[in-house]
Amino acid sequence: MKITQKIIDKHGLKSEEYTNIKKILKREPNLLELGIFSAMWNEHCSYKSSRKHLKKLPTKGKQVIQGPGENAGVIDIGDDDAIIFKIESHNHPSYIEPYQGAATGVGGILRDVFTMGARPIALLNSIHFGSPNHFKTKSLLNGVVSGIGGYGNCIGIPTVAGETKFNDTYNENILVNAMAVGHAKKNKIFYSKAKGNNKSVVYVGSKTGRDGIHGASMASAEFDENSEDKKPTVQVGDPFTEKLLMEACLELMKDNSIISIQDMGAAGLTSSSVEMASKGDLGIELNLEKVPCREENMTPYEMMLSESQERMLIILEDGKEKYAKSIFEKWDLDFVVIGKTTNTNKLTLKFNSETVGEIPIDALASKAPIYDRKWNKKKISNKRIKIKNLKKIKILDSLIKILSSPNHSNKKWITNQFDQMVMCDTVQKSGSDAAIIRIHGREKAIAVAVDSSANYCKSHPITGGKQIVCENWRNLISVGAKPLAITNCLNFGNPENPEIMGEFAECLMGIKESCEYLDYPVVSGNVSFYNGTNKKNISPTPVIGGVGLIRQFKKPMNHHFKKENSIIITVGKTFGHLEQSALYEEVYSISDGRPPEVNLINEKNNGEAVLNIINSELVNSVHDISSGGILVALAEMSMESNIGVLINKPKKLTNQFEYFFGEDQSRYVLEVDQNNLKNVEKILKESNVFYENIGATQKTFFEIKKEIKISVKELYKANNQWYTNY
Amino acid sequence: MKLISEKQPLLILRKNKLKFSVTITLKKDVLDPQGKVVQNTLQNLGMDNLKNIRQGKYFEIDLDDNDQNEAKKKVDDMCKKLLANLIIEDYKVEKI
Amino acid sequence: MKLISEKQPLLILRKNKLKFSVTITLKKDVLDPQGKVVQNTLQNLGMDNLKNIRQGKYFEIDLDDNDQNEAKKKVDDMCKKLLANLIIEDYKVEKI
Amino acid sequence: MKSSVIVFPGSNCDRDISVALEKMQFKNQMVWHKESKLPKSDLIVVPGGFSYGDYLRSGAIAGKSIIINEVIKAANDGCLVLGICNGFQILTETGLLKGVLLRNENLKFINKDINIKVMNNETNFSKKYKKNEILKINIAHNEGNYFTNKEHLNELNEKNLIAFKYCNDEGDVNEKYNPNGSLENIAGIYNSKKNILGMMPHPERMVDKLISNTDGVNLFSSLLN
Ligand SMILES: Nc1ncnc2c1ncn2[C@@H]1O[C@H](COP(=O)(O)OP(=O)(O)O)[C@@H](O)[C@H]1O
Ligand SMILES: [Mg+2]
Repeated sequence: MKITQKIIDKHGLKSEEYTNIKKILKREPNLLELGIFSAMWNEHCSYKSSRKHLKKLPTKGKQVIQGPGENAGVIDIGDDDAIIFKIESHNHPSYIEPYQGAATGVGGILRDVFTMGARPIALLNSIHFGSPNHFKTKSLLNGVVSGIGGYGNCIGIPTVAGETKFNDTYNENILVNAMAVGHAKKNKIFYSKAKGNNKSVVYVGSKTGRDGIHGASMASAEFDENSEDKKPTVQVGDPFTEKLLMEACLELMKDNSIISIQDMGAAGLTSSSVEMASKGDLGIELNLEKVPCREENMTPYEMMLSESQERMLIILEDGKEKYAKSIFEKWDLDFVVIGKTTNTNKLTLKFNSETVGEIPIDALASKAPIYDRKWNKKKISNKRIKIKNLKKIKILDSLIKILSSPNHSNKKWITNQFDQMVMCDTVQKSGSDAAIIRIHGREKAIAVAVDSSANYCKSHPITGGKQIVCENWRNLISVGAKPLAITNCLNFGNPENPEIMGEFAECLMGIKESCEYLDYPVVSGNVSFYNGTNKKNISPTPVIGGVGLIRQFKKPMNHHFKKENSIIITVGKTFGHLEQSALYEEVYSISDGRPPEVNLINEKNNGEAVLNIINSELVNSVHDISSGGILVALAEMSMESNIGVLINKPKKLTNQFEYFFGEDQSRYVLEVDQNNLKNVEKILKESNVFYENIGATQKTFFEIKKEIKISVKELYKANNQWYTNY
Repeated sequence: MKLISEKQPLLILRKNKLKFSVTITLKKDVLDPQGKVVQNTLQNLGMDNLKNIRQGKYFEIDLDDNDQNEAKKKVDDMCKKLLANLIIEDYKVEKI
Repeated sequence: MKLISEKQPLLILRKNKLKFSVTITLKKDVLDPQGKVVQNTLQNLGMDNLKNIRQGKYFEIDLDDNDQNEAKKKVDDMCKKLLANLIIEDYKVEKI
Repeated sequence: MKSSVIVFPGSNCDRDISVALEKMQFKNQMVWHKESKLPKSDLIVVPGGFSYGDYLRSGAIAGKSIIINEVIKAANDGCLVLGICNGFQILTETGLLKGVLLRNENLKFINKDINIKVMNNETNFSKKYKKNEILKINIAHNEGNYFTNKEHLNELNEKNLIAFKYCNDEGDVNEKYNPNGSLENIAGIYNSKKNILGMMPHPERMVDKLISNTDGVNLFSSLLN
């Protein structure tokens, strides 16, 4: 087949890129080769727009065993235990087919984690939908939630935390990010780097079908009116087969048979084989007629680009084929030697002994294009919105309005659809600042949380980037964990647009600054560009997934008030920043103000002091203060336990709204027993931390002296009805 | 009921329950994990001649309507709006 | 292929793929929560004439067999052995 | 006390139940579904999970496995058999327990802690509980909506074969506290000889204070003697 301009366009390759391909090959590619280039040079695989900026992120630290570049990041949690984790997007497929898109998103990220030798122990997700009034939102929400649950529940890994947000910026492009966390032995970690010439390359797992051919290109193409035509690229997930694949791989990994292993994710067989060869500085030869196929008459092109799920590629030590095969057969999975490593540094594709394609490996990997895309600094508006100029409202009405909004409503409707307890190590389920998972059979545990803040990032990308890392850090601190490292999923619009590229570059600057200061390195991640439709891009939405360690696990720390008559302390200074806040957004529909400043010195100092207090067992409950300010934080603590509060009116600040709803950073609420108060204050003073004693817990009523009084039950009602009524 | 005309009393008076069946099947190249497992199980149970099974959905729908064509259109609409996911499924409506 | 007899070459030479459909429906007195929810959803979408929906399963089964009656019996057997739960479900086999 | 846990492809509470059994001092063995012999055991557990993906109908395909014939034989010989969640579904598919588990009424997977009431505390599975004791136990299922015919329902009631019913904190059994639409709030049943118990809630998730409570402990300790 002659390669025409139309074919090139269809493959999403720019004409410079095509010229470059011809130069590398010193000839015209055939269709198969063109397809392979298009998959590998695609944004999704090559990170061509983002790589330059990603390189600046801090990725090292004492706790890091493996940073970005492998299937997932690996950190050290002491003894001989390692935690392996990563987050990934599945935005575009989920918009087209929410159930299967979300399900296969979970399946994909799980493979990234168990490929490295980890048994997955927790799943998280970050899901963003358009306005609840948009006609598609309800079915997308339903489909995505049941898809995430459908996969995780079936495979038997608890889904323990996440975030769910609504904003009309996602009307035409929802976000579905899934994160998986696994546990492995430090000396039993598996990598994708091939080693040795003439080793068997083995295909295991499901058969190859015509699923998602060009899915990777789809994930990097903007939606337009014709996106409905891209339908057939959506894959159907098979969690049952994945469970078998996972058990089979983990069983084989007990032995020393595997040289390297790689899941077939985006761009399937192509990217997995190229990556293994590239990392090992080798070539690879595949006999495509041996690939197990689901459909008749599949072509080499289809086999190489299929994105059928639940498949892996393994390079085996000599003589291990029989043993390995017996394991996969036990689990009723395909196991076929489809090729071998070579020292030609080429990807050689044969079909019935005829060579049907040959491409130098480095052309697909290290020589893939990298762009230094133009980017513009964000113009920050100086507009100040003062509460004085706004129409009069009441504190209680505002609180109720926030608590009953979709973004702040209780998420039980969602989390009850996820099995959170399977594996019996979930010490703390969804609903708190972070979930806690015990390491099986040990006394230690990890804490996990995901966070994002598109509004903050939109109005001030650097501060927004800084803030989400800090918020995530704070959420882990709040449950008594020492934050160790993060993974990040960067959801942005079209990188060819300098404004969008600017948002990307600046958000990363912010992320970098926080990560460096907090010694909270990035060990894995994923970039999703081209989120948006018809030139309307989504707000920048980097999502941070963090993992922390609880070394000596005694009892879970959370934000549920435990007792009446304990003292309530806020840690960190309240200035009353409202310009970008839940109050403004939910009550006044203003969402373009500047986000609160992030002071990293205070962040670290306050956090470490709180962690110290938790570790000293001086506190009953802890909650970070985030969206909605002090009042929403207190309400959340009350609603979990039906214990009320009696709060004193602030003295110095004139404006109560600023005090109670302000979103200044680095703050926490602590519930402290009377008799621990002295010791807590001592730690706070010694650490130079600003704190205020603002009141006490009491029976059943949520009260600010001489200002509001309402029963906690009523707050609970307001907070728990949106989803069921939607 | 006020609109009954002399000419077609029967058509309207008869409580007009129309019944349709809808079968929904996965598109050809779409993976059918359920069908696959069912097929393996039956083969393991000794059903050798079995070549292929695909699983789908089935609905029986009762409508109160006078006009069969109209009604069929409505069922068609239901399929498009809710019952079938046209991205991965095909559907067929039949009067029963 | 050695066994082709003069009398019935066609029958054997023709690759004899027989195709059946199986529809499985819930018995009348069994609650159908899926159908009910689908029905409510459709009614909320404004489909007023809709009176009732029952959801079931559908299979398309390919057999390699020469004898259609024989084959149908086999499909029947599959239904009894696995596909349908006769406590709550009825099934129907058809040649397609 | 010797126990065997049957492992099907797709079982995923097999480890959880074996941890619980061992914690309670059972001598436990895992039995792979392709095996044709059961080790000698006093208790057979069919665990929760998604055997064969729950494709077709939950429990249907596991009900046709090789090992299940051995389970049926042992059960008929009076061996104690406990089916939890997917295990309950499998036992109904094999006919060891009557009735079926339909899709939850709200068509959603449900995971939460619910209250159940001990309806009969005179069996090998429940003698350590008090009559009408209220337990808080985790449920996690798509198909827990128990259904059976009238005659069988009468039998269940007359012969005291209902093991547990969903209720509220105070023990009220009421449609309002029925999480999945199950007939008469039934959460678990016995066969007529009371040597087989099928239940939707997960007692193995309730033996460790650190992650939940210990309301499941007495089920295992009842079995021990
Ligand atoms: N899609 C989801 N999946 C799992 N858990 C969720 C999901 N959405 C929200 N949650 C949980 O609900 C709780 C509240 O979420 P959020 O308000 O985002 O917490 P925070 O402000 O502490 O980050 C958290 O425990 C979170 O894990
Ligand atoms: Mg928080």
